[in-house]
Order: sequence, then structure tokens, then C-alpha cells
Amino acid sequence: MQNDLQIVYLIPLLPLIGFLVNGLGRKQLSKSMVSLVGCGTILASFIISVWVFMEVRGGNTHVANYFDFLSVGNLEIPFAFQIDQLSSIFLLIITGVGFLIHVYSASYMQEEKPEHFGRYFSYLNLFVFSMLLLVMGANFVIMFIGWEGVGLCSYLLIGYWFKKTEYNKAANKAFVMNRIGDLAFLIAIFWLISKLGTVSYNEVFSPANLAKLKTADITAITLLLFVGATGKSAQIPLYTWLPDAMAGPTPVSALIHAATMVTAGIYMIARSNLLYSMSPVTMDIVAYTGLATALLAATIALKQNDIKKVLAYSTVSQLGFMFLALGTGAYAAAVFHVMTHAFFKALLFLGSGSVIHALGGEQDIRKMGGLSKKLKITYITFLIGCIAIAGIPPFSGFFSKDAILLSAYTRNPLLYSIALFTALLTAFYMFRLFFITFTGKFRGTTEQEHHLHESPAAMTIPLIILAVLSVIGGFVGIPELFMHGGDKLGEFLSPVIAVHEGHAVTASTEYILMGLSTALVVVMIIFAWSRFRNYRQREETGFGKVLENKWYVDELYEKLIVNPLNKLGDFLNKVFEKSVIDWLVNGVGRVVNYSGRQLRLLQSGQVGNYVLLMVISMVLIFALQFFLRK
Amino acid sequence: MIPVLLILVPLLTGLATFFIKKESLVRYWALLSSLITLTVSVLGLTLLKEENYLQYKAEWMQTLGSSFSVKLDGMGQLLCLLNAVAYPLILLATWKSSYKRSNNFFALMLLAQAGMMGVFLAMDALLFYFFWELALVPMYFLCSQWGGEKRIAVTFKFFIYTFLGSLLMLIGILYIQSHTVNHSFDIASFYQVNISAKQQQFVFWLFFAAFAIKMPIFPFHTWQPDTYEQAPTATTMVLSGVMVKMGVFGLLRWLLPVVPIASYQWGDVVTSMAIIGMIYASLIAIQQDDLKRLVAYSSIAHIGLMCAAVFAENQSGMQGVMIQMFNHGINIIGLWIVVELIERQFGTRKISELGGLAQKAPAMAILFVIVALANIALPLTNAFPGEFLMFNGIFNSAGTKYAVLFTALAGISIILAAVYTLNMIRKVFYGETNPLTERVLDLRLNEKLALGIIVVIIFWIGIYPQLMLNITDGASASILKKADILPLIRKH
Amino acid sequence: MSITQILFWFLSIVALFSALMVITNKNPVYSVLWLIATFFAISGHYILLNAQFLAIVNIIVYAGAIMVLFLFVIMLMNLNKESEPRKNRWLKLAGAVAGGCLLLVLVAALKDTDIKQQQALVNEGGIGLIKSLGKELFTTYVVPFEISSILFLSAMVGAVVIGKKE
Amino acid sequence: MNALIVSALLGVIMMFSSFLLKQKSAVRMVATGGMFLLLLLNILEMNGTVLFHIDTKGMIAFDRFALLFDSIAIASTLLYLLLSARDMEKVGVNYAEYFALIFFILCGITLTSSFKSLLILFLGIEIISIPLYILTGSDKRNLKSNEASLKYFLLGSFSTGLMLMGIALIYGARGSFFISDISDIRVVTEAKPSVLLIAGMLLLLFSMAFKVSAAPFHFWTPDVYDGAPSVFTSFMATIVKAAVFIAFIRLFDEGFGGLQKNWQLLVGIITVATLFVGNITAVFQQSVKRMLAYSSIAQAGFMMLSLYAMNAASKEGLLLYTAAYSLATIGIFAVLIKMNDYTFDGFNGFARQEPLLAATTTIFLLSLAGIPLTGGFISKFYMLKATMEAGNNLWLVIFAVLMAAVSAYYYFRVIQAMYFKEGDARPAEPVSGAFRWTMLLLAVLVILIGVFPDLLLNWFYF
Amino acid sequence: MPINYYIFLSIALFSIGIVGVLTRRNAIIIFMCIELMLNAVNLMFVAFSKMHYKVAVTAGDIATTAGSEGQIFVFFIMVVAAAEVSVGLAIIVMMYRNIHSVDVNFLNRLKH
Repeated sequence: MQNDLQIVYLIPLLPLIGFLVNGLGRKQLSKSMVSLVGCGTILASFIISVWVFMEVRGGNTHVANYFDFLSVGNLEIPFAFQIDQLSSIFLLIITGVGFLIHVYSASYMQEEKPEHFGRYFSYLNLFVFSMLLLVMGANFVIMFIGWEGVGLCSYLLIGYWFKKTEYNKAANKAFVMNRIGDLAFLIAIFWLISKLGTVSYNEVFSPANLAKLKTADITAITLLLFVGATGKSAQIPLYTWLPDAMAGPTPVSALIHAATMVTAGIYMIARSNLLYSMSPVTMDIVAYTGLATALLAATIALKQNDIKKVLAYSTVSQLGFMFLALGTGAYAAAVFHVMTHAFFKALLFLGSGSVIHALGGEQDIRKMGGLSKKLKITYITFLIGCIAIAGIPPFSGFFSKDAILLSAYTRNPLLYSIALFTALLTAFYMFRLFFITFTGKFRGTTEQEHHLHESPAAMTIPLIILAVLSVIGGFVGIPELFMHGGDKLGEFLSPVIAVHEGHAVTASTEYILMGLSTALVVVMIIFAWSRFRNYRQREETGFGKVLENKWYVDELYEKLIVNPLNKLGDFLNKVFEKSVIDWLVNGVGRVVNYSGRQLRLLQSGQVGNYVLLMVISMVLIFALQFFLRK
Repeated sequence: MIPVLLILVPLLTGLATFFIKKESLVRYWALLSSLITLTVSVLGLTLLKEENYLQYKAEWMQTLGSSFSVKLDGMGQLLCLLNAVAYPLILLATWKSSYKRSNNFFALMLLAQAGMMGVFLAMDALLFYFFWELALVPMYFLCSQWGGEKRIAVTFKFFIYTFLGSLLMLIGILYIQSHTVNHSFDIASFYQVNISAKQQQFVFWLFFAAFAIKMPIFPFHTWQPDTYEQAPTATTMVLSGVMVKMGVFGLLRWLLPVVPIASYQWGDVVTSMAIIGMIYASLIAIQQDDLKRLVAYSSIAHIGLMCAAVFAENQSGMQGVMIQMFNHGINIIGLWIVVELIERQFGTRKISELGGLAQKAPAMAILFVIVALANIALPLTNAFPGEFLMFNGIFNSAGTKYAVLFTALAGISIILAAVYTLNMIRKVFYGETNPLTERVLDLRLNEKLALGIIVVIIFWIGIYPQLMLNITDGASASILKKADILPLIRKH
Repeated sequence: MSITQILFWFLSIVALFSALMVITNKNPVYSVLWLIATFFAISGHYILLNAQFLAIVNIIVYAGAIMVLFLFVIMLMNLNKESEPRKNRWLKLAGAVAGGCLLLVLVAALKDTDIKQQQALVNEGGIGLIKSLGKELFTTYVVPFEISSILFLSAMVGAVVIGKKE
Repeated sequence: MNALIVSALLGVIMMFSSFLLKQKSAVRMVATGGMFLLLLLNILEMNGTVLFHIDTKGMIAFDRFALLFDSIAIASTLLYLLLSARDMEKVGVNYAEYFALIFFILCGITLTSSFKSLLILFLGIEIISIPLYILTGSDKRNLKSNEASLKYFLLGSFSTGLMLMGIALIYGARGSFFISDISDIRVVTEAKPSVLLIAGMLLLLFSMAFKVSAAPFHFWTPDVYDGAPSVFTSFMATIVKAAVFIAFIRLFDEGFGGLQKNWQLLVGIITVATLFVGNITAVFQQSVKRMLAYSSIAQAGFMMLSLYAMNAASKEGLLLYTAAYSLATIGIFAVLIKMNDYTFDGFNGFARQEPLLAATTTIFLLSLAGIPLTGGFISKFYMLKATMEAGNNLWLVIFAVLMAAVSAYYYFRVIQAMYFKEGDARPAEPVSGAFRWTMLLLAVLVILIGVFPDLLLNWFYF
Repeated sequence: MPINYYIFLSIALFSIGIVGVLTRRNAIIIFMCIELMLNAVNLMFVAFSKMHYKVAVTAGDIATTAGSEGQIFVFFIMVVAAAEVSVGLAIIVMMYRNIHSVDVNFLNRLKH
């Protein structure tokens, strides 16, 4: 039967068209035209997504097959989209948040030259396209296509200002680190193929096939997939690219490195939750990695002075939370947090963007302060964002984080306590950021102070919308015990996500936990307020310095991996290639030449010697013939 | 009919070119000829698909047991197409570069094309050998006549090296022929030859020597970077775009099916050689400061992957290799076009001396980046399906115990590939301009056209690879059937 | 010990001795004379083997014509004095040793042939007589005989080419 | 038989023409015409028209093989005259005599190619050798020429001595000079053939190896070829050598065929030695002429393979080889003779001055190096094929192939000089149009043999 | 006479000739030594011819001409030798004209 959802191909197609139009016409089209195309296409696909979401809620899920992408022998990889609860949610997030950020960018990037403006939007559209492929793909290969596509786009956008060598290096770093993850992902795919001969979700996750798999295989596959996820979602050990990725324009950081792309890892694992649930080992690894990342990133964030860096590390840390959720089997919670995080993190980034915009590109919070008066809207929205991420009820962040903490608690209290501690750190550094930036007195230069101004409507409206969302966004996943028939999200996702054994905790415990976390968070905020109300900078020392330098992880990688490889390559290039392999090859020639030179001397020119040699060889041959060959 | 035309058109036009004295005319003539060839090969793919169009057999050297028999099978189709597509592109891209005594230059180019066509078409071992050498000799003259300052020595090394390899192959051919039932060089009787596993061992190496040197596989590769560096770029394009594929092609058509047992037994050794080569070449490529050498080493790495995938001996790897031969050809030609452009404009290939081209020459930058990304097999570009299938093949190869290890190690090279490619892009196109690169001119029409076509092909195949896969389906299946050793083992 | 045996041994010793003198003697002229002696000894052997025709030809052609020619040339170059300069002793030695080895090897090889008990018929048997040989030569071997004329022609032309003054 | 007698007569005619004809051109005309006539008659004989019916008592037999080779030899000589006859004038005054000698040599060649009795073989070899001594020394004022001539003469007559000793021993063992008697049934059956026979065979092997300049009896070759006037080097390096090879293979096929297991290994050793010495030593030469001398040794090594294999393929192959090799070498020498400077650098930039000659020379060099579609390749190919079919001796084949690769090294040095090096090498005096056309014809022939060897071989069978 | 004696005698003469060629430097002497070798061969031929004749006779064929071919061959050898001598001496004389020596060690312009 011809399903209406067959037309979902429009959703990715429109941004693709936008990309082509803006990319090819970037010289001809005016900025307004470009932004119209850029935002329009996304809006259109957002609308379709909403419709799709409705359809799905109406219980109509569908796998739309378009054509054979790769079909070799008995391996068949169709180019197909899968529309179900999970993907539809992500569709909404991507297109929705994406749209807002497009609009925001339209004015944020005004200063750019027209063709670069066009380039920017084409990249942005291309990113949305790839991201949509990623979540809509009906098999791992299509997901992989999107997966690498978003990597490429982040590479392009980080290096958007390609004159700055630093930025390009950051871009390369991002791409390469993603590639490492991608390799693991690929191998996982091959593993699936070799075991099941298919990569389509429906077939892979069919009970029959799952039964076929041995535990070892499952563990291997899930681990490899997870490694892939660490690359994309910036987890230990592959997280260092994300902070550097802040080199890109701020809206990009908001869209790619906060709201959408980095959550691809979450999506992948949520997508293959059935596999994961069958491998407790992996689950633990995922949980612990997530937690460790969350903690590490949080500690680093404490001492960062670049407004975007702080947000970046907080992103890493939040992603850690999500993995913790996944690892403890609370897939729905993870997805829930993805959503809320998308709202408030996008909000925060855009807010910081507005701040940077106002200060004419200044990103160092030590040179800010007291912005609350000049940038009202930004100020308020930013505050909302901070509260949301800190997790004060009833803001969205609270519910999602609470769900995660709860599932951690059910797994074991230790996890819970560390997670809670991390949450408190989160609250602390976020409000540190907030107070340093908005309270106290301005520490920048005077002419910066002069043209401090609130950003134009095109930037503030998205802020407001996102703020609203971060406030109310939590209610879709509000726990049962607050409101009967809550956790809409959970039950909506239940068809695709195995609802793990419900919390074994009583309502009372749950209340206590919530109360505890909330109280501590409030305390933290007050503490932050007391310290950074009117901040003046001083030199970091001791442990603080270590944190400021991000635990020297980058330097470590440099020493342990990059330098040795370079040394090896240099050795191979300068020494081995020339003086071993090529030397051997030329050696043959030299030997021939040399023996030629020696053999010539036999030709002495003396008749006597000639005859002598002839006679000797005659004697030898006679001897050989008559006496040696018997 | 078609195959004969594919050989004759470039051959005759090439010979004729020697006698065209008018500089300007020669280019058009060569372009015309290559376009005709292209049309013919496309016809063979589309309209005239029937068997009787695609094969031709004539009496020739019966006393030797040889015959002039040529045939277009799936793999041949693809490579002939590559060969036919490559030439117009190359001519177009190098339209503006001038050669002294250009009639000889283009004549030799066309002769080389004829030779390579023959290699891809020959269904008779002796004929195959003939064309194998015929493709080589014009190359020798091209490189050492129009090459760089070290050309003579370098090209000579290249020639002797490959010549030696092909002579060893000749012995192999003779050996097999003397063991065929009807003492014939026909490929059919080669496929039916029945020699013991022990005999296959050294025959394998006799053949493999030629192919390994041609591809080239580590550690037989040292001729390649120097030659690519010294040769005139048009020739380098032919060499790296089409000619090295002869080696891989040889493995597929003349090695696996003929000595299946040995291929099976040596599979691990060869694969490890190939994979070591991949990592080795990639590491060296990272260190290169010379654009041409960088591309050369990257090509070694890619070819290594193909070789490894061939010895995976399964459908996925096989077809991956086949389409990858085509795609790699297209991509690397694209890379050379830009490299040549840069060299011609600035008189240097030193990456360290360049920079910031993207500001002044956006078209060049964009097209080059696309080609480069295709070269590192980004999804939705043509190289992705090929590499995906090849890796999948290696991973799933039944012949070896180390499949996972091989795949992982080979995978490292795709990471390294990303490293050197992106670094090159960064250093050459991004960053600030310097006095040298201030005065860069963007692509001219002919180069735009060439690169444009390449990019179109890249995305076309990248988005709908099944097109190619359908062509190669039958060929790979039949090769695998021949190479399948289980029945043989039962027999012995 | 019959007379023929005595003769055989005598002639053999003469032949060998004078041959050795040929190669050891410093003075070319003496070498020539010793060589003539050798030829005479060999002709003696021919007579012993009743190959009279060859014996005669050997004396006339070799000892007579050819050797005289040699002598003539040597005189012409007046090499008659001890003109031969010292040759590298080691080379000499090596030559002698090599030749000796060859002799040894051949002797060792041929000492027990399948025909060693065979006899060479001495001082009888008519095939060596001019009559029978002549018949053979001009019937069976007429073609080679004619061919040898070509040889002589070419030799003649050659002598002209080389010898003619320009 | 036609060729034998007519060539002898022509030789005599040339002798007389030396004082009957005054113009050198006239002499040349007569010689060339005579050669053409000779070729014609020989081809006629192949088609069954025999002018002279002489009973040789079975000592000479003009069978298919012999006649075909005679045609090849005579045709090559004809081309050789067309190309280089003019250059003989520079050698010395006895212009006509040189032709006479060449005709006599041809006479000897017809003998060696068709002998059935060792007596004829001996006479044939001598008829070839003696004029060659003369031709080598024909440049009388040139010390090199004298020296070469004397060396050649001394070593040559020494090898004649060896040959005669060999024949004597064989006669002792068999009591006959007919090669058919040597390899009669007894030999094959005898568990251990007569030592006399073996020793004789070895001595013959040595002397023949000497004549075809196979190592370790090759020492005369470089010096003689180098010292002799280039015109005559061209002749003796090609046609004469080929002829002796034909005699060689006939002797060891029909004569000692039954004893193959006794000599095959030795021939193998000699082959390897020849290939090695020839190729390796050629690598380091500075003079093209001397390089060609060594290359002729190397090529001889390849021809020895046919002897080693000794089967149908090897005989066909040898015919092809003689043809391809002779034509190519004659062509190269024809150009070389015209050059001032015989070193490799003497050819620098030759292609600019003389595109056609350079191109043809390149074809000849490629042929010698054994690049496909040239006669050189197909004949080498036959040799390898024959050896391969002769049984398990892959080592020999591989060695030969390695040496072939080495040979490419020194042949291509000439090509490099002609095409890629800067310089303005050109012929000493401008070459005639006829010369160019003949070179072209030669090149076409070389290619033709390479592409359609059957054209030649079919004559062998029908 | 036992044939072996003749074989050994002529081999001895032959070897002496070879030694002469090896040890002397005078071209003429070398040439003479070669002549000596030829004569050794001749002697062997004659001996063998008589041997084969005897075999034929003892086989009962009185009027046989068996073995005569050997002596014919000797005759041809002499013919060839004569021709060679004429040419050879001519060459030597020519050599002498140019360098006023017949010492083969002076023949060293051509080497390597």
C-alpha cells in the first residue's frame, strides 16, 4: 500500500536544494535572498516534520524504500528512510531548533561578504540535510552516510573563517577525531554484515536475528558502535575536538556542537538499544565512560574564561550525563535530555552569541561584566537557560536530569552520588559564568562599552522562543508521580525503546532525591553568587591551573600519539624509503654495473691469455664430463 | 566489433598523428580521436550490448597456439570506459600546456591508450602480454622525452623495473601454456589448466611480480613517486589514472582464476604486504612537502587497499575493487589537474611555499576540495561505495584468520588519509596568501569543464553506485567461480 | 720385439723429441728445422702404416713447400737471432701446466676405449697406395675435391688483397 | 645446389670484374645483381627447380631447413649490400675482391647449412673462415684491423685444430664421416657410448662454440668485431654467425641427437656463461660498436637455448632468430658505419637530425631487446618456449629472462642518446634516399616477422 | 700395432702443439705449433683408417676400400693447411710491415 509517509524524502531534500541554491548562487544571490532560501527550506521541512510527527502519533510508522544503494551478492543495502517515534522526535528537534538558529544566523552573520554569507548558509543547510539522513536512515549505512556528512559539515563550519590557521587546525582535528570513531562504526557495520548479512534496523533488531548473535559478537559490535559514538558525541577519549570546535561561528556551535550533531551518538545507541540491552558489559562501560566524561568536563569548565569554552565543556559534560542514562538503560531519559538539552544549550549558545555580538567579538568573560543593564533580553533568557541546565524545578532541565539521576540511583548509589556531584558542579560553573558575565561592573574597553547594544529582533526572538521551550519543554517527560499520565515521551517512545524495568524506588525516595538535588543546587548557586557577584581576575595557581589547562590532555595526546607517528613517518620518508628499499632496488643495477666493469678485465687483449682460458675451460669440461658425472 | 574498434581507433589515429605537423591541429585531432573512442565504449555499454558485438576472434599465430581474441566483459567494460573517459578529460585539462614536437607527444599518448585498451580486452595470454608491453613503451618515450630534469634516469629505472616484471610474467604465461591441454594461450584453456599446488606456488610469484610492480605494491613501489614527479603531468595522469589499474586488473583476470590454490595460500602474505604498504605510504604522504609526491604516495595506499580486497576473494571485495578502479582513476586525475595547474602557475609544487589560494581562486579550491574528499572516500562520493565494499570484503574474507586485524589496520590508513589530505588542503588553499600566491588566476574554462565533469561523475556514482555494480556483477561472480578452490582441493 | 715395433718406438721418440725442441727452442730458425724433423718422423709413421701417398705428400707439401715458406718468411724478417723476448714466466708455466692437464685428461679418458684392443694394420694393406686413393678421390670425393678448389680460390684472392701494395 | 654453384661462379666473376670493370658503381651493380639472382635461384630451388643435378654421394643434402636458411642468409646479404656496399669503398682498393670473398663465404654458408658429412662441414667452415681472416684485415693501414685479423687467424686456426681432432676421434669410433652414422641406433642403445665418440663430440662442441662465439670460447669476438672494418663486422656478426649456428644445430640434432643426455648439461652451462658474459660485459661499454660485439655474444647465448632444447620449436625458433637478429643488426651497423663517432655520445640528438633513421634504428634496437611486435621478441619467445618444453629447467629460462632485462639496459642507452640527449650527431656525409628506403624496408620486415612469424615459418613446412 | 699407441702418440703431439701455442710469443712459432697439432691429427687419421681397414679385412672383405676415407680426409687437411699457411703468413707479414714485430704481446690495442 502506498503510505503517505513515502514523501518524507522531502524533509532532507529541501535543505539539500537550499544547499545547492545557496552554494552555486552565492555570488549572484543577495543576502536577504540567501537567508530566505536558507531559512525557508528548513521551515518547510520543519512543517513536514510536524505533520510526520502527527502521523506517527497517529500510530503510522513506515519504512520508505527508494532505491538500491549497494546491493552485492546477497548483501542488499537499500536507500531507505525509517519514520518511527524515535526518528520523528529527532526530526522535530533538528528542524525546529535548526530553523531558529538559521533565523538567528541571518542577522548574526550580516557583516560577512555576500558570497561568504551564501557559503555559510549552504554549509548550514548541508548540515541539516546530513543530520536528517542520519536520523531518518533505515539502516546503519544510511546512518553512516549522514554520520560522516555531519562530520564534514562541522569541519567546513569550524574552518569557516579559513584565513585563520588556528581555526583550520581545529577543523582538521575535529574531522580526524571523528574519523577515528567512524572507523569503529564501519567495522561494527561489517561485523553485523558478516554475522547477519543485513544492516537494516528492522532485520537486525528482529528477535530471530538477535537470537542468532553470540554474546561476544554483541559485545564487540556494541563496543565498536560506542567508540563511534564517543567520536561524534565527544566522550572520553575523543572529546578534545569539541572545545576547539568553538572556533566556528557561534550559531554553528549552538546548532552543531550543542543541539544536534553531538547527540548523534545518543541517537545511535538509543536506536540500537535492543543490542545494548543484551550486553551488560557494554552498558557498564558506556555508563562509566559517560560519568567520567561528565565529571572531567565539569571540572575543566570550572576554570575556563572563554564564554564559549565554558559552554562547550558543559555540553561535553551534559553528553556524559546522557551516556550515563543510556548506560543505565534509561534510553527514554537520554532522549528526553537530548531534547531539553537542545533547547537550553542552544539558548545559552545563542545568548553568548548575542553577548559576543554586542561586544564586537569579545569572548573572554574576564573582559565582560555588568551586561545585565544593556542586554535585557539576552540577560533574562540566559538566566533561564542557566536555571534550566542547573536543574531547578519546573524548568525542563530538572526533569530530564532527574530522570537520569534516578536511573543512576537504581543502578547503584555510588553512580548516583558522583552524578549528583557533577550536577552540582554544573550549577556552580554555569552560574559562575552567568555572574561574571552579567553582574558586577563592565571590565572591557571603553569603546566597547559605548556601542554595547541589544541584538536585533531576528536574534532575540529565537532566544525568547528557546527560553520558553526550556521552561516548558520538561513537561512532556514529567514523571508519573507529579501528574497522572505523565512521561508522555516515555510511552510515546516505548514501541522503539524497550522500557527498562520501572524504577524500583518508592515515591518517597524519589521525592527525597529530588528535594536533595534541588536544595544542593540552590546552595551551589548562592555560593557562586557570593563568589562571583563582583568578580576581579587573579592568576590561577596549583590545581586551578591544571584545570585551566584542561588536565593537559591535549599535550598528552600530542606526546603519546601525534609526535611518535610524525617521527615514524619522517624516519620512513627520509631513511627507510631512500636508504633501504630504493637502495636495494638500485643495488641490483649497481651490482650489474660493477660486475660488468670487472668482467671486462678478462678481455685482456692478449692472445696467450685467451687461449689459456679456453684450454683451462676445456680441461674443466672434460673433467666434468668424464670424471665428475658418473 | 566494439573491442576491435576500441583498440584500432586510438592505434590508427595515434599512428596518423605522427605525421600531422600543424601544432594547433594536433590537439583537436587527438581530442576528436579520444571522443570517438569514448563514444564507442559508451555504445558498447548501452546500445550494442549483445554478445556478438562485444567479442571478436581472429586467427593469429596459430603455430604458437595463440589467436587474436578480444572480449568486453563487465570488468573490461568498466576499465575501457575509464580509459576512454580519462583521455578527453586529460586532453581538456592540459589543453593550454604546450609541448615541443607535440604531434609525437599526442601520438604516443594515443598509442598508450591503444595498448591499455588491449590489455583490458585481451582474452589470449600472449595478446595480453603484447599489449602489456605496448602500453609501456610509449610511456617510456613520453616520460623521458617531455619529463622533468631527472627524467632520463628515473624513467629508465621505471622502464627496466616494469620490463623485468613483465618478462617474469612471460615465463609464467609460457609455463601455464605448456601445461594446458591444447597448448593454447586462450584464456579459457588457461582457466582449465590443471597444475599441482606446488607448481602453482612459483607460477603465482612469476605473475604477481609483474602485477605487484605495476600497481605498485610495497616494497616494489619505489619507481612510482619519482616517475610521477618527473613525468609530464598529462602522462602522470594516464599512468596513475589508468595504467596502474592494469596491475589490479591482471590480478583479477590472470592470477586468481589461473592459480587459485596458490592465490589462496599466499593470500595472507600478499594482503599483509598490501596493508603494510597502505600504512607505510600514508605515513610518508603525511611527511611530503611536494604535491606530486604526496598524491603519488596516496595512490600507493589506495592501490594497496584494492590489492588486499582482491585477495579477500569474495563478491563484495571483488566488485568493490572493480568500481574502485574506475573511481580512483577519475579522482586522481582530478587531483593531478589541480596539481598541474598550481605547478604551472607558481613553478613550484612545494606545499610550504603555497597558501591561501581559496581567497583568490575559489572555484579551484572548491572543486579540488570535492575531489580530495572523494579521494578519502566520503559518503555520497564515488569512492565510498568502492571502499565500503572492499573493506567489507576484507572483513568477511573466508580465506584468512586475520580478517578483523587486516580490516582494522587497513582502516588506520583511511584515518591517515584524512590527515594528509586535509593538511594539504589547509596548507595550500586556506590560511593567508603570500606574495607568490597573490597573483593566482582561477580556473580557465577548459579546466573548469574537466573538473566539472569529474565532480559530476563523483556525485553520480556516489549517490547511485548500483549502476556500476550491475555492470561488474557477472564478471566478479565468474572470477570467483574460477577462483573457488574447494572443488580443486577435493580433486587433489 | 719385431723390427716394425722398434721402428715405431724410434720414430715416436724422434717425433716427440723434435716436437718438444720446436716449442722450447729460442731461435725460430731452429724451431722450423726441428718441426721439419718432426714431419719426417711422422712421414716415417705413414710409411710404417703403408700410407705411401700421404707420406710423399707430407714430405713434399709440408716439409718441402710449407716449411720452406716459413723459413723464407723468418729469414725475410731476419728473426734468426735469439730475438724472442722473455715471456712472463708464470704465464709460461700456467700454459705448460694447462697443456699438461689437457694431455692427462685426454689420456686418462681415452686409455680404456672400447677399441683399445684393436690393431692398426702396419706395413700392408693397399688403401694407402696412390692408385686406390686416387680412384676414391675422383669418384666418391670429387665434390669435396672441387669444393676445395673454392677454398684455394678464396685463399688466393685473400693473399692478393693482403699482399698487394697500394 | 643452385646457390652453392652459382655463388662460387659469381665469386669468380667478381674476381675478374676487378680488372675488367673500372667503375666501382659497376662492380657494385654486378655484385648486387648477382646476389639478387642468387636469391632468385635459391627460392626457385625451394619450389623444386633445381638447375644442377650432382650426385654428392649423400655428403650434402639441400633439405627444407637448409634452403630456407640459405634464402634468409642470401636475402640478408642482399639487403646488407644495398645498405653498406657503398661503404666498402672506404676500406681499401680491392673493391671487387671483397665482393668475391663475400660470395665465397656464401658458398661456404650453403655448405655448412646443408652438410651431411663432417668433411663438408670442415670444408664449409674453412671456406667461411679464411675469407673472413682476410676481410678482417682488409683495412691494411689500420693497426687495429691488422691486429684483429692476426688474432682471429691464430685463434681461428687453433679452433680448427680442435675441430679436426674431434673429427678424428669420431672417425676412430665410427669409421665414417656421415653424421647419420654417428647417431645410428647403436649409440642410443649403448649404455655407455664410446669415450672416443664423446671426446670427439666435446672437441667439436668447443670448436663450434668458438665459431659462434659462445663463452668461454668467445674471447676473439669483441676484439675482432671491434678491430675489423665496420662494414665487414656487420656481415660476420650476423649472417656468418647465423650460418654457423645452423651448422651447429644440424650437427647436434642429426649427429649427436642420440647423445643428448651427454651434452645437454654442458650446453646449458655454456649457454648460461654466454648469456652472462655477453650481457653483463656489454653494460659497461663506451663504444656502440664494441657494445654490439658483446650484444652479439649475448644473442648467441639466446640462440644456444635452441641447441639446448633441441626440439621442433627450437628449430623454427632458430630460423626466426637468425632472420630477426641479422636484419636488426645489419640495420644498426648500416647506421653506425655512417657515423663519425662510435661512442654512445656520438649518437646524441641523432633523432633531431635524422628522424627516419633514428626511428628505424630504434625499431631495430627494440627488436634486439625483445620488445613485442618486433621479430626480436617473437624469436626470443620461441627460444624460451622451446626451453620450457624441453622439460624441467625453469632456472635456465628465468636466467635468460633476467639477462634479457639487462640487455634492455644497454640497447636503450642508444635510444636515450638519440632521442633524449642534447647534441647534433649526424651521418658523416648525407645519406641517399635509397638508403632511407632500404632502412624503412628493413624495419618493416623486422615488424612483419614480429607480427606474422607464420609468414616465414610456413615456408618451413610447405 | 695397438691403436692405443697411435692415439697416445698423436694426443701427445697435439698437446705439445697446444703447449707451444700457450707458451710462445712469436706469431710464426705459434702458427707452427698449430701446424704441429694438425699433423698430430693427420697421424691419428691414418692410424684409424688402417684400423678400420683391418676390421673390414678380418671381417673377410679382401678388396675393401674401408678406411681410405680417413686418408682422403688427411689429404684435405693438408690442402686446407696449405691455404691457411698462405693466408696466415700473408697476414703476419702485413703485421710485420706495420709494427716491425711478430710478437703477439704487442697485439693489445683491442681489449676490454
